[in-house]
Amino acid sequence: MTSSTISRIRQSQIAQLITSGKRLDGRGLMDYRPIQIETGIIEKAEGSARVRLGKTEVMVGIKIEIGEPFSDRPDEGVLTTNAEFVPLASPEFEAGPPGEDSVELARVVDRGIRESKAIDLEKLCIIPGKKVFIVFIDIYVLNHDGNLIDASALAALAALTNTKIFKYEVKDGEVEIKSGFEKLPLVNFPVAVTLADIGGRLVVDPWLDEEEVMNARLTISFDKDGKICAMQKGGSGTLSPQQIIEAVKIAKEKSEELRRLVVKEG
Amino acid sequence: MTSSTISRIRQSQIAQLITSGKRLDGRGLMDYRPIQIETGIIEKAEGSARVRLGKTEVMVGIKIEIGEPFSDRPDEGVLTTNAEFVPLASPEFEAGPPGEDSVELARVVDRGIRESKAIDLEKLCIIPGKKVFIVFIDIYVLNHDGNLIDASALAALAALTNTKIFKYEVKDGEVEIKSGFEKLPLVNFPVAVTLADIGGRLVVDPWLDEEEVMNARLTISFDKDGKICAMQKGGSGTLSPQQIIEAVKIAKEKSEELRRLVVKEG
Amino acid sequence: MTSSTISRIRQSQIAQLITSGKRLDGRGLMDYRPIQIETGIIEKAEGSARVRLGKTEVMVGIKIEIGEPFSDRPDEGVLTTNAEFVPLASPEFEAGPPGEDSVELARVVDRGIRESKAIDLEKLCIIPGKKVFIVFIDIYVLNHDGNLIDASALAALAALTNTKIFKYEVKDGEVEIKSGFEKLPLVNFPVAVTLADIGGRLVVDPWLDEEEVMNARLTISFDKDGKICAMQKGGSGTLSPQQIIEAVKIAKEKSEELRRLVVKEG
Amino acid sequence: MTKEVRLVNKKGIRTDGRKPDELRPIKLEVGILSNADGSAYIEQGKNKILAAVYGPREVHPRHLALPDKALLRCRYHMAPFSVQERKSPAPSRREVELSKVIREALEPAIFLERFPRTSIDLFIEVLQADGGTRVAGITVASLALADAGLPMRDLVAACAAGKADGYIVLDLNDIEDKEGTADVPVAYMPSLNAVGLLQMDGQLTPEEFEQAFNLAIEGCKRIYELQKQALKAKYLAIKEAVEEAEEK
Amino acid sequence: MTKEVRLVNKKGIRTDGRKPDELRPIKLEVGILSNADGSAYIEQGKNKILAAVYGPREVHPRHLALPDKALLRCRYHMAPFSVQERKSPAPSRREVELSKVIREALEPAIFLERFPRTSIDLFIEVLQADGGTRVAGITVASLALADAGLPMRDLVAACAAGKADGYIVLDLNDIEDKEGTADVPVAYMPSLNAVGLLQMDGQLTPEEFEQAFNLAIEGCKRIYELQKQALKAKYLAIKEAVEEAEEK
Amino acid sequence: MTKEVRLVNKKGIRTDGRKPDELRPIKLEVGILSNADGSAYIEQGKNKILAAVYGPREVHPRHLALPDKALLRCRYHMAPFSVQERKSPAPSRREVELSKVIREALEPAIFLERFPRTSIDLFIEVLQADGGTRVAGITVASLALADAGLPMRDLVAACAAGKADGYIVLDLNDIEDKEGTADVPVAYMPSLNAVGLLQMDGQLTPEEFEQAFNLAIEGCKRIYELQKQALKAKYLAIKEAVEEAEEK
Repeated sequence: MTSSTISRIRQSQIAQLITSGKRLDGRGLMDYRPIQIETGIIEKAEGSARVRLGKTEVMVGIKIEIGEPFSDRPDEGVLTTNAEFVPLASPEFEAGPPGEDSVELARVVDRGIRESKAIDLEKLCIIPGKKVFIVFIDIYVLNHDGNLIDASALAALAALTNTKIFKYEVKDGEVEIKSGFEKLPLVNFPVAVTLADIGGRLVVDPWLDEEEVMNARLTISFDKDGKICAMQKGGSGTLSPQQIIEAVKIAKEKSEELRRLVVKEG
Repeated sequence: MTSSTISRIRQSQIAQLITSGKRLDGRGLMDYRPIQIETGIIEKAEGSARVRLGKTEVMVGIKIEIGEPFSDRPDEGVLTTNAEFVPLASPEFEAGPPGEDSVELARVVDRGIRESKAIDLEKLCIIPGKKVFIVFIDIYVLNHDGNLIDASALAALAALTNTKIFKYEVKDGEVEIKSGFEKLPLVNFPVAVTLADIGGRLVVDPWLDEEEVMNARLTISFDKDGKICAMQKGGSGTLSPQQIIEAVKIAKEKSEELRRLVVKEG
Repeated sequence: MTSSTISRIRQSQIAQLITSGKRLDGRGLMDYRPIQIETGIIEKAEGSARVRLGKTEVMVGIKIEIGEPFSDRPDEGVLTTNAEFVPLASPEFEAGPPGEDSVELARVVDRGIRESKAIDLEKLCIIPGKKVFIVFIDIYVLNHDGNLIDASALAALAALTNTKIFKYEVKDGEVEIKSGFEKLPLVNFPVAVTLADIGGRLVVDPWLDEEEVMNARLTISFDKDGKICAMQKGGSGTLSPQQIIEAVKIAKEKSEELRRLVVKEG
Repeated sequence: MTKEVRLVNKKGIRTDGRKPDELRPIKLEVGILSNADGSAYIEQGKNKILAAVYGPREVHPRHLALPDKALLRCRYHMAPFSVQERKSPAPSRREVELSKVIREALEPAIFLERFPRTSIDLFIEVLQADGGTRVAGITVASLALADAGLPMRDLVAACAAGKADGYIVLDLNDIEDKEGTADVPVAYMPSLNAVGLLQMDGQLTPEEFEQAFNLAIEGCKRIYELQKQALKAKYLAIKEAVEEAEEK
Repeated sequence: MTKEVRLVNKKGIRTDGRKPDELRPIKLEVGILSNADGSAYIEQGKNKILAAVYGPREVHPRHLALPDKALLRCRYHMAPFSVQERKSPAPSRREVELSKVIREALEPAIFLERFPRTSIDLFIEVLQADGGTRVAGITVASLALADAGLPMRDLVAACAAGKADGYIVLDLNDIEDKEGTADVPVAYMPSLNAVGLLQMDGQLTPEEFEQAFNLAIEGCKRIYELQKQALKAKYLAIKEAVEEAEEK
Repeated sequence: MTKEVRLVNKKGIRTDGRKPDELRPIKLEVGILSNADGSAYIEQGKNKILAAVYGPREVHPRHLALPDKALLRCRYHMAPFSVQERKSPAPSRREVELSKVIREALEPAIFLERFPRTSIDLFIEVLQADGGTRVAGITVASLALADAGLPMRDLVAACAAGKADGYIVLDLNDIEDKEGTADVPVAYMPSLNAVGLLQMDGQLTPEEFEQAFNLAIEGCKRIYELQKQALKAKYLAIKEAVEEAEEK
């Protein structure tokens, strides 16, 4: 992602337009690209969703398994988030163990879900200290055209709203799977909003070419009550304190728009 | 193996000879190289064999350990096959984790044994769902001069015929090893036969120089009852449907010859 | 470490001086560099020490955890020694899994402790066959200026003298941690002494520039009773039998000096 | 094979309602990812598989480049959520083997010699697995290669046949694959009459094998027609888009 | 957060005796490792962290070299004995992420364009962790970069603020980090008024965030003064040593 | 050492019938693998070990090449089936260490400076382990190097001595290695009077060490004679084969 795959001319064009309040793809500075959300597309997964954000395309699958709790949280289920930059998504992606960009993506999405307490993990305890549900959130990037964080956070939330857990009974310390499903106890709805500083101005939802030009980005996740639950500055540049305060205000508003796309009573 | 270590001249020589029904090393198209089989050479292994197929040399060691069954097969032992291309066997082999060629070799040999149900895995169950015997088949290539699959399958079969399992008793859910051994419950005798298409003609048992010239290869494993239990086409060329049907006929006959080298009442 | 980071001229200067009984840094052939030992510097570790040997600086941290014993030693605690050549210690060190030099370092230090039976491992058994204490000795090289083995062995010994284990009770097969600590049962005090052959003469405690010039090195570990408990020849040259016998005599004497720095009643 | 599962009923009908020689419903789409040089998507039964091609492009690392032809690389990979029990994202031995045999099935279809010193990188991602992913993967990969504009000797169509409950059946689904008697995946180039992939596991007499093999070839031919339709549909769509643009 | 832990008492005093807006005791040392081109050491509360810089030097492997500036690489790493439960020496996902955000916080401070085709390698080793290691790591790394003689736009000072028991508090310690409501680590270059690192986890209203963020900036400014003192002390020591040497 | 095991009986006879200063039966074969440039095989007690040499050849990766001499690389490796409990094929830390000390024992024997910019790759495969594999590995590797036609200063003979049940014993077998008091493996070049490998573990007084060390050197000298015989046998065989060929 460090290599400049777009020309210098195009770069300065993008930056210049933005200083005059316009974007190369015609959007306003505060506009997201068109968003399409589909859920339940992978029948074998306990939950799934695909989000298209412009040409960026991300799939999230949720798998639920029975495993052991962490020793310091014996009566809580376990949440684990993983992101794969599969090489079909971009000429820049390579097969192999996750690099720093996919680790960061997974951890930022995870943080939004975890810190907003979106999943009631105590309800995922089966036998305290022994057996709990493990929720695997697998983020699968299918086409990378910028702003993977917002697309992935949205896909993760959509997939979680759509997740079912098999019913079970505990008999003599053994777990028996029963037929039928229950909904995942999802109690909060975190949404991530990313802004980029390009030439000193903030824009939301940077696409790939803008990411190559941007100075820095800031992701802010809001929960359903309008509280911030995660933030992440990225990129090799800096932001001013004033920009950060402004970004919080913009992101709060945008997060509500995004949440309404997934949750009816946002 | 993709690098041409033999000259173009030699390559065309090999191919031309074959079209006239001859081979550079004097064999007929349907002749195997001389085969030597020794068993029981590694006293510390539960079973072992060394096969020399011309200059190709393969050793197989069998280790038996107690472990857990797969959750979907609680009352069966576990079979696991691994192949090491140790770097002393060829200038082309490198130390490190198994590459695609050794993974393919292990899996093709494994498939022949598994699909012919050669080992009665149910007899390897000790305590259902808890403890079973794990059979490790380790293929160790010592000198690579072509047709590793047939040599390895033969060495694996010879080593299995020679494998003993320690006696045991179950007391209060614990396994106690007793003195003495029993034979591994081996109930079928799969044998692999590999043919190569060189210049449109089929030959059996290609040696290394022929493998570099060949268009494609086809391995067919037969069990003791004359049933096919595994097939694998290899190489970057193609075969015609007619060649495939012909290959099956040849391989059936050859498999019986090979089996007689290992099993008396083949 | 194979690359010559010092000039040929300096190399021959070092070697020539030594043949005339002198060293470039002013030391006598049988002198160690100044040694500084601090213990208990990492409060979160069960034991810790930092050793400065001239400009060489090594830290050792001891962590104690509860785990399973080895199946062939069901009533003994487990000792495990690891060495990290963290890249801040030398321009030659690289991040990544341990290379052969750090594996050798860890194993030589480990051998001295293990073979002298320094830790009474039987006292670290909690429930035979089920639960024992695992002692992790982590060697952390902070600045590499030669003779890492002696510095690390000394730091490990100092850290072990300083190690405490939490008290516990076994109730119904479960281990309960109680407040308070006991001393690690340390019953021997092994010390390593390394000599280098430079130009046919033996010197103790080679620094980095001498290590680049040396023919070979020999490390000899002595326990508190004057018995040898580990030896390791290193380097791509050879030693004569006479040198080896001489080295043992020198090392015995030096080991007593070193031990007195750590243990009062050495 | 521990439990008795009935795969074909007395009327010769399979668990999903098909006759023995019937393919599952197949949906093919070409050119669906914007970054890849070529891409395609297949649904075959509940299989959902994406393929993408990058190249011909510079080879990394460079010493792998071949002087006389393009280097074809292939990665067959399953998403963690594509199967019942979550799959670790690290490549399994099965994925390593399938990547190899798929590459060997497709290599003879491409004029690699026209692009020396380059690489053609093919990625197959199984989003949902339902039996027969390797053959569906070849079918869709072949379309992605064509979509990338690579000159090809023929399209590669792939299909499995096998044996279940005594019947020779076409295009095995997940349960037939796991509980059936044998599985014979085949990749075939109809206009060249050439087989690029052939594997088998299970137990078949030589006669049964011949039957199953011929049925698989027949399946390949039917899939080949679907592949050609999908490519035509794509290029018709492009043509229309271009013409519309010109009219404006 | 399963147990109720009291982090700030009725008098507004924290578990370690500090007031809400008070920093922990900080000790800084510059130039303490002989092999590195630059190095520094920090103690902040019970945090004990070393940083070392090698470079500008030749890049390995060479193809990573950048034509127009130095390549800054950063490794944040925790010693196995630095935390309560032994940490495996292999880098965790947390360490991978922190290495990235720390690099991105320091990169804008260095005139990298003056050293094209070289690498500057920064290593941060946490010897003991006590909450806030990433910000303490940036503070000490910034000194190591300066000690290496690299031309810098400004020193980078870093500090966290957060919320615990309803209070907005500065410089969270280990228990406040784990049991508190929110944590906002910030890296800041005072003379440029520029924020290079900003993260947050927990729950804060926008108003609370603004308070915490401003407090963190205030903390950075105080730490900045300590950084400058530490550098001065180092250079005074050198000056004295040189003068002494000259007198002899 | 938890159980009492009697290693030397009252008559001074060891568990395998040997006297304290007696070697195990040794069988050596030279030139037994067709692909390697040099190869050899040893049986010593129940040890069964193969060694093969490739080179001097081009170094991969190239940046490892040395300007003034050949790069000697050595891999000591145990087959999974060579020991009682199956060994994972991935190299253990023990194997990493032994590969290093074996290389350092053999390096001084070869005129590496005659082959600058090349590599000499030595592979030792333990097919069955029975105590003393590192020394038997050096003995057989030395023959493989000679078989590869590499110019050598001397053959390297290797042997261990140690202490068991109060006796200083030569050439420890598996049980003596595990249950004995001490083990001293030595590699020695007799005509140069030079020790290339020396390790020790266990407990020995300096006097006992000297005894054991001298006994090991004595063992090396006897093995050296066997090595020379094996090489002669090989070259006699070749000579005969050549002469026979000429007669025809």
